[in-house]
Amino acid sequence: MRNLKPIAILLLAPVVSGCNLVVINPSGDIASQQSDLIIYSTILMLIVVLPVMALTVFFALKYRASNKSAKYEPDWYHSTSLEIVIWTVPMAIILCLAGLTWVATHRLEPYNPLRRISSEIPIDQSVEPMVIQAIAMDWKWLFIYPEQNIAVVNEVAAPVNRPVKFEITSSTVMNSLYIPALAGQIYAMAGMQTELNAVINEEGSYNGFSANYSGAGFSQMHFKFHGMSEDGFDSWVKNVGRGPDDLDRKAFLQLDQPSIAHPVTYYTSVEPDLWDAIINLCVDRNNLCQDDMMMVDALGGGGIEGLFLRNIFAGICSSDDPAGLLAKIRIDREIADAKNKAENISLAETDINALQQILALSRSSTAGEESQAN
Amino acid sequence: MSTESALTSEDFYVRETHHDDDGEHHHETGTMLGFWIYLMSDCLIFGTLFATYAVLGRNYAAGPSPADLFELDLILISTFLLLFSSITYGFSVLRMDMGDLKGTQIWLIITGLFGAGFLYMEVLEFSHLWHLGATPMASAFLSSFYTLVGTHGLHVLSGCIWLIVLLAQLQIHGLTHENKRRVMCLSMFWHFLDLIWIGVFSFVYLAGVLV
Amino acid sequence: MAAADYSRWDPVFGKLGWDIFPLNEPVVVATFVGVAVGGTALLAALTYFRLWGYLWKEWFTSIDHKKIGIMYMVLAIVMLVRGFADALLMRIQQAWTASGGAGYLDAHHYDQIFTAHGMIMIFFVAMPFVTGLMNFVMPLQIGARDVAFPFLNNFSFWLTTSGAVLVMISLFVGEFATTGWLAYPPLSGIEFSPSVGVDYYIWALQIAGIGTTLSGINLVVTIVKVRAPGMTYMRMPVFCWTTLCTNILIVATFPILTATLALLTLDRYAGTHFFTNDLGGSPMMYVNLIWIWGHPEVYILTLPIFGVFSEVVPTFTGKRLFGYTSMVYATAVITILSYIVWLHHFFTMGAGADVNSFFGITTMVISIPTGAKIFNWLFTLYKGRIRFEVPMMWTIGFMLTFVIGGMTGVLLAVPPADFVLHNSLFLVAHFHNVIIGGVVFGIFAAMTYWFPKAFGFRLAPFWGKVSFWCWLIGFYLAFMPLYVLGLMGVTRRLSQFEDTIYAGYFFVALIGALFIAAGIGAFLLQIFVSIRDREALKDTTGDPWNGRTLEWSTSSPPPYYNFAFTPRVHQIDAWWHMKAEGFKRPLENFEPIHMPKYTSTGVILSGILTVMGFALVWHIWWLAAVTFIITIAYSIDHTFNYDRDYYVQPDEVAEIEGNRTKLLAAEGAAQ
Amino acid sequence: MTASAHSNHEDGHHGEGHGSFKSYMIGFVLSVVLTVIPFYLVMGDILGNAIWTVAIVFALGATQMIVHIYYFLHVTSQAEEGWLAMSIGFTVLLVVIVMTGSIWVMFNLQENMMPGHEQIEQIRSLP
Repeated sequence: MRNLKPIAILLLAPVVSGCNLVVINPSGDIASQQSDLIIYSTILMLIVVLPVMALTVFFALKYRASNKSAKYEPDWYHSTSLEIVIWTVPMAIILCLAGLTWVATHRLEPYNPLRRISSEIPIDQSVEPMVIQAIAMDWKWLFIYPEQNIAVVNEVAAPVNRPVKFEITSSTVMNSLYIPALAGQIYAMAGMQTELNAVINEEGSYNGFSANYSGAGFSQMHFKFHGMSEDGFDSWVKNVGRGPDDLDRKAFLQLDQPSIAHPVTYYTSVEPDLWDAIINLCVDRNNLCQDDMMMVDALGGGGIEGLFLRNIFAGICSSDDPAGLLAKIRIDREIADAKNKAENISLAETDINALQQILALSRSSTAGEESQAN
Repeated sequence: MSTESALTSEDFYVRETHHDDDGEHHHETGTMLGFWIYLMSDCLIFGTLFATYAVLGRNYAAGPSPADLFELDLILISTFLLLFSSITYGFSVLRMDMGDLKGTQIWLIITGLFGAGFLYMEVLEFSHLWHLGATPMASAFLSSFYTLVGTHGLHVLSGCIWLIVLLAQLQIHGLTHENKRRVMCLSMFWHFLDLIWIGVFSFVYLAGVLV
Repeated sequence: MAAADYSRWDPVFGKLGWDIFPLNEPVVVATFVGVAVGGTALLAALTYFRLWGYLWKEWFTSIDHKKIGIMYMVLAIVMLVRGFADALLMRIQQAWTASGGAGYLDAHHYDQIFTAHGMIMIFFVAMPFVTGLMNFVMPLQIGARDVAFPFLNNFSFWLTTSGAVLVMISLFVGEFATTGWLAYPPLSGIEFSPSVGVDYYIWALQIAGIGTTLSGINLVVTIVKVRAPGMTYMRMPVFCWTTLCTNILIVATFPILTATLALLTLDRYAGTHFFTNDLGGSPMMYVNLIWIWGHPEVYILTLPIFGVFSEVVPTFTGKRLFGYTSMVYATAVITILSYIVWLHHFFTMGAGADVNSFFGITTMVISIPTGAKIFNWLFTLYKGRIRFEVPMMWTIGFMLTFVIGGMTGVLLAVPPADFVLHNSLFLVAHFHNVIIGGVVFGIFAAMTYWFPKAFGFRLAPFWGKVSFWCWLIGFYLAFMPLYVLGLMGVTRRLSQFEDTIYAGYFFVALIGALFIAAGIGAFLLQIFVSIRDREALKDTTGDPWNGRTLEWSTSSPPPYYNFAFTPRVHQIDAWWHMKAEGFKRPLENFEPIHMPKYTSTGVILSGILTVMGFALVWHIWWLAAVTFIITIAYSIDHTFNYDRDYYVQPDEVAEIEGNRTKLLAAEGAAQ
Repeated sequence: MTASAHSNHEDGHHGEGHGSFKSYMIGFVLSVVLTVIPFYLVMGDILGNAIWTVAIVFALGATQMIVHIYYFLHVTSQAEEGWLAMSIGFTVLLVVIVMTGSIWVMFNLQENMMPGHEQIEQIRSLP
């Protein structure tokens, strides 16, 4: 595979002399495999495309009206053998390509852990990939390093030949995290978490950006990705750690305000559950976290009262017995509801505090039962 | 091919020597097919709404689920109202085939009343839910529920309006060729709505309450 | 742009206010002045030459499929100029900023331009072009007097125009969407796009989309019901086959677009949660649904064009189409397959490998029937006698260009490759390669080919050739650099660049765009020159190219009833067969012809709907309600009109046909 | 298959295209039965097994749709040269593609990306 690359670059050279075709000649192993695939598929297709183009030109010239020596057969319009060739040759090529696609797609699935560091270096399966959490915001990228407990806006770095796992989300509209030298892109969406496993093989400073249009500041929504030596990375982390501010919920909400061409900003430390709050859209504590909401939904919904009192379900997803907890909350609320109906009071006016007390009680009792069971 | 080589110019065009209303006639069969194809396209609108409900219908946003909201006995009544309206429309068509204008109209009116009854039930259900606070704005499930069922309701409403217009046309012009065709078009529309409703009560109400 | 206040609302004027006019955008103001001056001049000229009555009586209210077809083409050409102006603005901006300049468009304006460019080019250029073409050609090819529902045809056209008018209004009143041409939520939701731009987008598409659906129903029924006797399905010209499949696709996909946009509308207007980030909504569902419509849409545009080439190639090679049957099957297979590939537009959204590779492979499978088509044209050339008239030049240009687009398309269908190419300029280059190299080239071939049939004189070939070469060179100059830029990792929809290494490529692309501008100019000049020299270019025979299908059997332009007698068909290439058998036109014993009457209902209804769309965009509820009620009432009123057709008397037919006989005789004497 | 204007004179004029009293009544009775059973199964919770009940409800619903198409809409393989049957077949195919495709795609996406997905799956897999 690798030896095809120079040929391809040579072929393209007249057109592209002097430019850096980062997609064809990247520095990360995943992107390299993807570019190999591009070259392979192109060659496969050229088997059909080149003859077709050549024949078009040849027939067009040969059978031009002014060339009286060429044969003219107005009634020749069918040939079974030719039809078979017409259908089977493309079919055969597409069959090969389909096989290639199936294998490559499964091999290069961005959620899967890496299979190798590069074509020369095998992977040490015991090494956990370094996690980088990427958040697309209006209009900048925030990167959180949970292991290092730092955060950076519009800059990101990773040590060379160390597997990296990006966890990607958005605090706003759809974006797409794309560092062409490293690996293909993947969408960033609010309330969702996509993943990208990749590795950078060469030191250097590479372009990264959002590839999916996201509004006014989209053109400036780019950053530098640094491939560094282990030492270089360590000192970079230290340097970031010297940044002036902590990234807590308040700082995040401030950062979340739309801004264009946001300068590179370092954060000394990160509030522990901030990432969870971000992907669950509950940095603002007034919102019920998505995972809690989905847990309630999976258990059959929160009932009509849930419309007004969503927040009583906070934390249900991480509790040990969500179903039991929900059942308790709902029974208690049914009692409250019956009372309400009797007193003809609308639910919206129910005393939230009272219900939250019930909730606190039932939580402590579940916890109590669990501890007894243990 | 050998027989065709003996063709004369006369064989290459048609002389329409027979009856007058020929063009009109073939126009008409086109109308039924055209209307049918329209119904098929409408079916895909519903298909999209069903798909949306299938995907988003369990996103209650920690709010109420179908089991909390739907009252199946009322839905059963609605279903029967629509089913009765289907058979009464059928009777109307049978009357029309006999050339009985009055009978056609009477059965059409009965059909319209059943349709109106169905609409009344739906309005009742929606306003009940709305007062509970289960509005379309409350969760994706409710958004897709109201939209799917409401779109069907809007179709029934337009069917009822069409029915009134058709009654007027029957009153003015009688059972003419064109009016018969219109009765048949509305018939297809009406039965089609009943067909969609089968999907709605199975997929939204019955399955919704269960899952 | 000084942001207008779109949160304001007034019961009478809705969101309208004095600050909505983009007076601080010099480009828009200059355009407005140009449009105002040009428009006033045009209106004055129409008034001066007393053309209003003529236009109204003979064109606007016409239910003649040929005139409606021509009006679609005119609409498409006008909108092509608008859409292309947008393209040129973008090319200038990118060439400028890529070379280190600041550019002349701010992000807000630039974002509107690319959104409008994409939306206009697809919905109001390519769609009217193919719809107009199908409208004009297909009934003639199947030997019909008109389409199945002539009034509906007129109404569909005006609905499409109504959508186009709304988009054009957005240029000067308020603003257009800044979301990209498919308006992905949540960006297009009310939270992130509170202005009226997306509302213009929605209502323009809804109104035009209903028109498209109706037109689709109409043309399907026409083919099924109104074919001439003897015209079995397997004797239909391939263009009719592709028209049939295209319209089946239209009928079966535009409802999905309508429903999806309706859900987006509800999100924006009623606060529902289909595609929002919170309360259970899923923006991904919008992306999923819009592409279930979007991919078949690609084939709605390209299938008729495949039909065009299947007509042009046999005519100019003087040879029956190679592999008619496999052409028909290929068309049918593409129709079905186009429904199971939609996910390839969002491989990068995070689906698993099974899903991605399934949709990748189905996508590749489509290239098999498409490839078969290319081979069929290729072997029609083989042992033919090729006349390089302008339509044939477009065809050869198409065959050479389209295969490149097809190849890059298959490349994008490989999910891991798509991960690095998606959303890049490579993708932009790919679909322009397919749309320009396929659809646009095909449209120009078709316009040159059928122009003499429509107007009775040919287009002057010289300017046609100039236009062809400008387009061809312009296309390669404009889009090959974009392929390279895509491989350099440049993403699309950027208005600013951080470094200048891309400058050269963007500059070449700009030169290419200027070439294309020259190509459009040459085309317009060609029309002008041809009208000037129409006497010299006159086609009296009705069959200027030695054609093979029925439309060439009648006069140019055809009489409004198309055929004095309905043709009877005995084999494929009916007209070729008639000529081979020494067919002579019947000259007497004409019969009454049953024809529909012209009606103004379509124009008026669409006008009211345009106002309704405008009212909905600006939240002027009372006006929306009033226009809605008027629409319903007027439609009901229309159903009470039973007097819709009449009979053309034999005397009139005899007179028209007699004139043609004289013309043909004079032509024969002159030779 | 010539769609000439001169064939099918009878189509759409006389009773046979519109069904008879008997056929309407058969359709009606079948519909009533096919409506009552699913409501009875669900409202009375007869089977006690949600999955089976849903399957039966859907099967009966589909059957009733076919009953309606045949007895009320009078779609047969001959009507309108088979175009009615063909178009409804095509539409059903597309609706199936849209629905199953959307469900497959969307649930695959959610499975990959939903926060808290693992916990929720655990809950779902409990008896």
